Amino acid sequence: MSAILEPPVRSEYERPPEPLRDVALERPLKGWERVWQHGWLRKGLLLAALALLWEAAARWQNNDLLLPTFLQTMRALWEGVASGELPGNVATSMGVLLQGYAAGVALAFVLTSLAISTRIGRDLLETLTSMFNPLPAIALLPLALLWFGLGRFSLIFVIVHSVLWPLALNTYAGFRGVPETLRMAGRNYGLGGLRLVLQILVPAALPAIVSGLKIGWAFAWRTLIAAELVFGATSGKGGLGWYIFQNRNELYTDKVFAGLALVILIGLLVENAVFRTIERVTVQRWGMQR
Amino acid sequence: MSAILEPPVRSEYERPPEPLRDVALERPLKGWERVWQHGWLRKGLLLAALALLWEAAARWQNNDLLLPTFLQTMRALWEGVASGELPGNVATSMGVLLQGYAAGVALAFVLTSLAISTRIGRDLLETLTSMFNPLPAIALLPLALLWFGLGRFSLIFVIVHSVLWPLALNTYAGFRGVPETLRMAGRNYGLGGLRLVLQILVPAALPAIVSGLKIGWAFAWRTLIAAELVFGATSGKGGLGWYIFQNRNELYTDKVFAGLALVILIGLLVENAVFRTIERVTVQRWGMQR
Amino acid sequence: MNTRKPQSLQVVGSHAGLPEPLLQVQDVSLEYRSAARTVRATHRVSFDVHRGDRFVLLGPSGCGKSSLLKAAAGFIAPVEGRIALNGETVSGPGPDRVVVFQEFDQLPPWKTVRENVMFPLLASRRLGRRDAEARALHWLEKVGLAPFADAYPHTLSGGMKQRVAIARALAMQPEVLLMDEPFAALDALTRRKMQEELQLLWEELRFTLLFVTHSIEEALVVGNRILLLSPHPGQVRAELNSHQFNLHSAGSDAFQRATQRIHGMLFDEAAAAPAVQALHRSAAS
Amino acid sequence: MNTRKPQSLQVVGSHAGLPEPLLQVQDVSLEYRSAARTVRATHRVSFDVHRGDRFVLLGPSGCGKSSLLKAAAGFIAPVEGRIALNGETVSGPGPDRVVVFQEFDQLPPWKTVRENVMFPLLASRRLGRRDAEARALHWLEKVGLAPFADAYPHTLSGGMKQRVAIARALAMQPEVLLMDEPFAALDALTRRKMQEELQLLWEELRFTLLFVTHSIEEALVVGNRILLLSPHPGQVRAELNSHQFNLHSAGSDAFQRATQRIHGMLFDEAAAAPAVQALHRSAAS
Amino acid sequence: EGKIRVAEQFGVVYLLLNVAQEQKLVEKQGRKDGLDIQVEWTKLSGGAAVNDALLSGAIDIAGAGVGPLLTIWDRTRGRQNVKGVASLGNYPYYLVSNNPNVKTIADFSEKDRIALPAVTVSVQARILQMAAARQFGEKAFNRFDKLTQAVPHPDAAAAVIAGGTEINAHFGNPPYQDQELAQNKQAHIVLNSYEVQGGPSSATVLYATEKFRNDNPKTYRAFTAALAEAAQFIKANPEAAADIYLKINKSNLDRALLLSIIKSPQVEFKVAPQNTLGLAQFLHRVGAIRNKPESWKDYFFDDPVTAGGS
Ligand SMILES: Nc1ncnc2c1ncn2[C@@H]1O[C@H](COP(=O)(O)OP(=O)(O)OP(=O)(O)O)[C@@H](O)[C@H]1O
Ligand SMILES: Nc1ncnc2c1ncn2[C@@H]1O[C@H](COP(=O)(O)OP(=O)(O)OP(=O)(O)O)[C@@H](O)[C@H]1O
Ligand SMILES: [Mg+2]
Ligand SMILES: [Mg+2]
Repeated sequence: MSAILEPPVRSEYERPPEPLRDVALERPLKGWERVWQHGWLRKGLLLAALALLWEAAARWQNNDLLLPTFLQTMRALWEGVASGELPGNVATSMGVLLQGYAAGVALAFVLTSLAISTRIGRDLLETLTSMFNPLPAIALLPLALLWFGLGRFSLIFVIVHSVLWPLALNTYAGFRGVPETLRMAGRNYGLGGLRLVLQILVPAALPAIVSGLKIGWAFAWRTLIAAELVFGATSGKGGLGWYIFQNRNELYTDKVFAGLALVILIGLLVENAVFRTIERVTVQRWGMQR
Repeated sequence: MSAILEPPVRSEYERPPEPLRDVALERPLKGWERVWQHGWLRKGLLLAALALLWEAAARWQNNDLLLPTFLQTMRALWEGVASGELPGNVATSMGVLLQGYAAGVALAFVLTSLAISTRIGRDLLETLTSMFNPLPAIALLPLALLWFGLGRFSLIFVIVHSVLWPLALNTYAGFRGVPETLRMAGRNYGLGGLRLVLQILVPAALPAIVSGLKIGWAFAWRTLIAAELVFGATSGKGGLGWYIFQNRNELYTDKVFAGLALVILIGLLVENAVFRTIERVTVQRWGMQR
Repeated sequence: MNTRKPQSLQVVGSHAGLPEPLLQVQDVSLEYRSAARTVRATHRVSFDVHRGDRFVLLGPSGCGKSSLLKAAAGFIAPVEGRIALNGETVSGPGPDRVVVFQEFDQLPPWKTVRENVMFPLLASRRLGRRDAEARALHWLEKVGLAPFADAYPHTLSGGMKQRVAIARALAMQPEVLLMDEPFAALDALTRRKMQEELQLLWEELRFTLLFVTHSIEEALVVGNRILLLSPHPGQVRAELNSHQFNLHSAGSDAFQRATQRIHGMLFDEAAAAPAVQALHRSAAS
Repeated sequence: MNTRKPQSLQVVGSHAGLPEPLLQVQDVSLEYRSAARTVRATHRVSFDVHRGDRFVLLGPSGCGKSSLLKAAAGFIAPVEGRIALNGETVSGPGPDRVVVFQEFDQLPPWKTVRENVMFPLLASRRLGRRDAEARALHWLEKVGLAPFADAYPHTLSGGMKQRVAIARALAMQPEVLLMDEPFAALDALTRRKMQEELQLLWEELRFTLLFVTHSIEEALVVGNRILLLSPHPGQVRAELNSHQFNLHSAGSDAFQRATQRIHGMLFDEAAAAPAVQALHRSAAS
Repeated sequence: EGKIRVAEQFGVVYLLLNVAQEQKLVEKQGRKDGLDIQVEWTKLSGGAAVNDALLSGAIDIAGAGVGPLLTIWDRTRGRQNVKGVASLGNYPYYLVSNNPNVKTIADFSEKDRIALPAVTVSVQARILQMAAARQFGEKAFNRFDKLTQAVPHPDAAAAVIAGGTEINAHFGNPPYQDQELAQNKQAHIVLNSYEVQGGPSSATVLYATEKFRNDNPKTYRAFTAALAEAAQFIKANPEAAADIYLKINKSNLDRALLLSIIKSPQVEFKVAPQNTLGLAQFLHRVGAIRNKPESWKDYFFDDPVTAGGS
């Protein structure tokens, strides 16, 4: 063996164990690190950039009946909010939306729980989802009319339709991806049926469920706005969708965009206040998602 | 120590190792086990039950302008297919749909790849998704018209809108949930950037991506049908959405349902022929999903 | 210290005069099925575990130890043969047989270390929240993780995760405890401490232990009876006594001889020659 | 057989006359940050790994061995101090330092066993597909998994998974090999066989090995130099030579003495007394 | 010059355009002027989509109700200056109910629901408001608004024909109103738009931007001439017109019903707008449009073919 390839023999040494003095083993993060981590600043800058882009594009197009500028939209938004018209509409829409969303989430939970525990439930979920998920809400309108009549129940029906399937799909995929060992650990402690679902499957599949909830939320809005405009409004007592539709018909495009901007704002608010918080205190804290 | 609590001392024994003769260590599953596993039978029965339910409900309602029976619908479907009218419409829709879907998938891929590799990309994805995802397609119509004019590009634009966000959301959540060890293994072999995404993140996040693809597919259909109905037909060349709309206008409810049934059938076909197959040869085979 | 010589070998164990065993495994074959093929993990394995036994499954990697343990826990149904607990066929898992799995991901990541240890106590409705918490802290202390009671599993090292799983199982004080290589990820001292704790708990509660290990020494030290399995697919190679050894016998001649003998039985003598020689030498030195 | 006595201890190692080390770890502190708090894993650890070293990190569970290995691999950046490879600060991972992780989930589940072993060879563009396949089969043979070449990882036992990871790393024939308790899940014979294969490969290629273990015996057998770490947060306790021991020294007196000495240094003498006594006894028997 | 893109919506009220398309009348009129005109016909649904298309320059001529024309005229005044090109004829709108207790609008009660294409803003809703204003005083113009409900025509028609839903009245347009009357014996007319507007009046109109008209005078002229010719053709050959409708729209509509609509004495095919100022001024009074129209010529281009409008 050549000398070069043989690692050198060094002398041994020993260090007496000594207590740590000069560092805290655990120290809280500094203030600004926290702020930067939350990223309000970064997202705020991004939003400002997008607003600028919008303003520029709209000025360049110079066709404010089709694309009003950011500032015009904000003015219309401000007037709408100040006059109390928009808040009223938002409240109406929100009420229906939350009911539909809650019902959709509950139904998705029932369906996926069935699917995870029985074979026929699984077939049912897979079949129903692939059948009904591609159906547009307008297709359900006659049925809704027939079964629920006019008004909020029909709206809730179509919202459930748009929340249920994507959420069920995602939740079910999440359930199926739960590591076998975790599932076994739960069953080992005597958990089964609903308790297994609630105490093991749901938390373990939470990343998938949360993105299902986000998608469901977004599609509930989309559907609500489209549906309110088709048959949601009785005598002007409509929600945000109705507000948008009416102003669009009357070519008050700035108000249309104000309505849409409100949808965007609510979307941002819910994303950051609700979903981000859920993620932060759950999956991120648990190390299940970066 | 009491005698009862002490386990008995038994005699030792030894068995000479002997070769296995009477069993094959690995044997293929029996034919019927395979068939039952595929579950065509079970799903077929389920579909038959649903059809029966429909027929019964429709007969009981006895209001075929709002809800035709299953048999009436099948007759209309058969006539539509035989006359070549439906296949033509489906072909038109499918062309646009596939283009929009492909574009949406590609864009989602780009966005999430950016998001996973840079902090600003991540902020961008989160912000854009929570802003645009809740916007209904009609909100984009004026912009689509302004930028793309009438015709297929505007349709593709709104389809992209409905595929991109949910798919990006799911893919991104999937990427973030990839186990740290796997990610480190990939980086250890010199993978980075796009290669890391393609060779580690995409396969590891495949369950989430596939359910994103399913949701995207379904919402592409929903949007296409709703949008075709607004965009109608140029020079008489409409798609399935237009077919449904026109027959609805003429109160041929059985044809409307025939069109919808076709959407359902295509949904079932794609689910079982495409998505199930993808799942079977990937995530299920790899033991990532039950 | 107990160092009497192993009894002479018999070809088949006799049941004459023995009490009814707690866990009976009779001619059990286990198989894994996938869409395309079936893999046999163990082939016609039989053994009896009596009340109070510290029964060890020992065999080379991939011989089906974990599979047997999972079958006894009720997670895998045998394709052949029968597993009975207290005379009744095992039909599913339950909190009467607490399992420590081999995998590191057996801790729900959404529960802190403390909550993880409390979890089975609460889930099986064995204790109230306060008592469960006290019991959890007691056992976390024993495995040296009290300072990490509020940490989440993903912030622990491999060995720490495994210690949480051990604490969780011991806290349950089950009648039957099934452990799958629980100490594999632990350093010598921690491992020894764990073995001692297990021993102490057994002396106090006299539960029945089914213990999987790949270490001959650990098998001899922990168990009172050892089932040797042949390589894949696992078949019974021998069943031996080891009640004569305990935590302090590690260096004794009898211990060394037993080690060699098991080594010879487990691994084909010819192939294993150098390793066995090395052991011979170390025993003789 | 090499059984010369360990050299007398010095309090601090001297660098005089030594060649430039391959891997330099200087006053490295490692920390894990979460949203709310920061945990220090190691505190001002320094050591030098020379070309051709089989350098062992030894310490109790949770002392930061894995963290140090990951830092050397470039996955964790030190908050204090510097890690240099060939004189250049380590800034990220790369295929020049192949890692075997401690976790079982390091195998991409979507690749068969064979593809898993081929993966880094192809990913790092080191070999073509045909050569990679041949090399993979060669190493799968060595770890005894040739019959499972086409199986997917989820159908393997814990020890088998770990062997795939070992085969994958060895097939890379890297200049620097980083292994984190690679043999913990293996039975005695398989473990020994793996140690032998590692030894043979080292003799052939003279790569540099950084090896984490919790077993004192394994440290002495595998390594030529051992870094002892104190419990959490890891600090350097001592650095010792072990080039005098090899796979066949297991039973020798010098080996037993070295074992005891390390044991004493690692664990507070008083607390560890019974264990050490047991070892004394076994060594004396 | 030489290219024109026309957008229509669904329904019998666009028959004039269908005839012009089928008979290639625009091309024919263009050739008279020595111009080869390329015509592109597009179907859109909904006044909003039509307006968007027009304003974005995706189409040149838009077809919609009188209401949307007045709105877009009001909003684009001083900018794009959208104005009416021609009328597509006079059609009556019926408010049909299948509730035997409702004979006149005064009989509507809390339990009744009137379906409209869009609450408060559609032409039907405006006419209902005009009727209410006339019967119960200007201040009570929105008296029935709370009974109205936005439902697309076909669904509303299906509901009125089949019964069994809350919707028991529909202020629709042809052919739905005629189908309702034909297929449900209970269905009867409660209100006729002609009564409210004081005689036959234009229902559907075409409009364009000033820029298009100025840039393409010849094409524009050819188009309006073609419309006039189409009106003549329908008056002369109602049967042929019905067949053209069925063919162009690939429609399955009952031919006899269609023919009865075309031949109905209430329906008149003419290009000059008729009786639109009343509605326009009402819209101004209730604040729907800001500019007060003094004459129909404010919101129609002044062309020979539309001369004599009102
Ligand atoms: N989920 C599975 N699907 C298919 N085959 C499996 C599965 N788990 C284990 N096997 C096969 O069963 C055999 C026994 O596996 P088992 O996990 O019981 O081994 P083991 O004795 O615990 O090994 P180790 O000591 O390495 O953990 C192995 O050959 C393995 O290939
Ligand atoms: N991802 C992490 N986040 C936060 N803390 C961590 C993380 N990983 C490890 N730690 C902490 O760092 C310390 C050292 O962990 P490390 O995994 O390096 O230990 P180890 O020496 O490899 O132990 P073992 O032998 O048990 O594997 C532990 O106290 C642990 O709590
Ligand atoms: Mg195992
Ligand atoms: Mg470690």
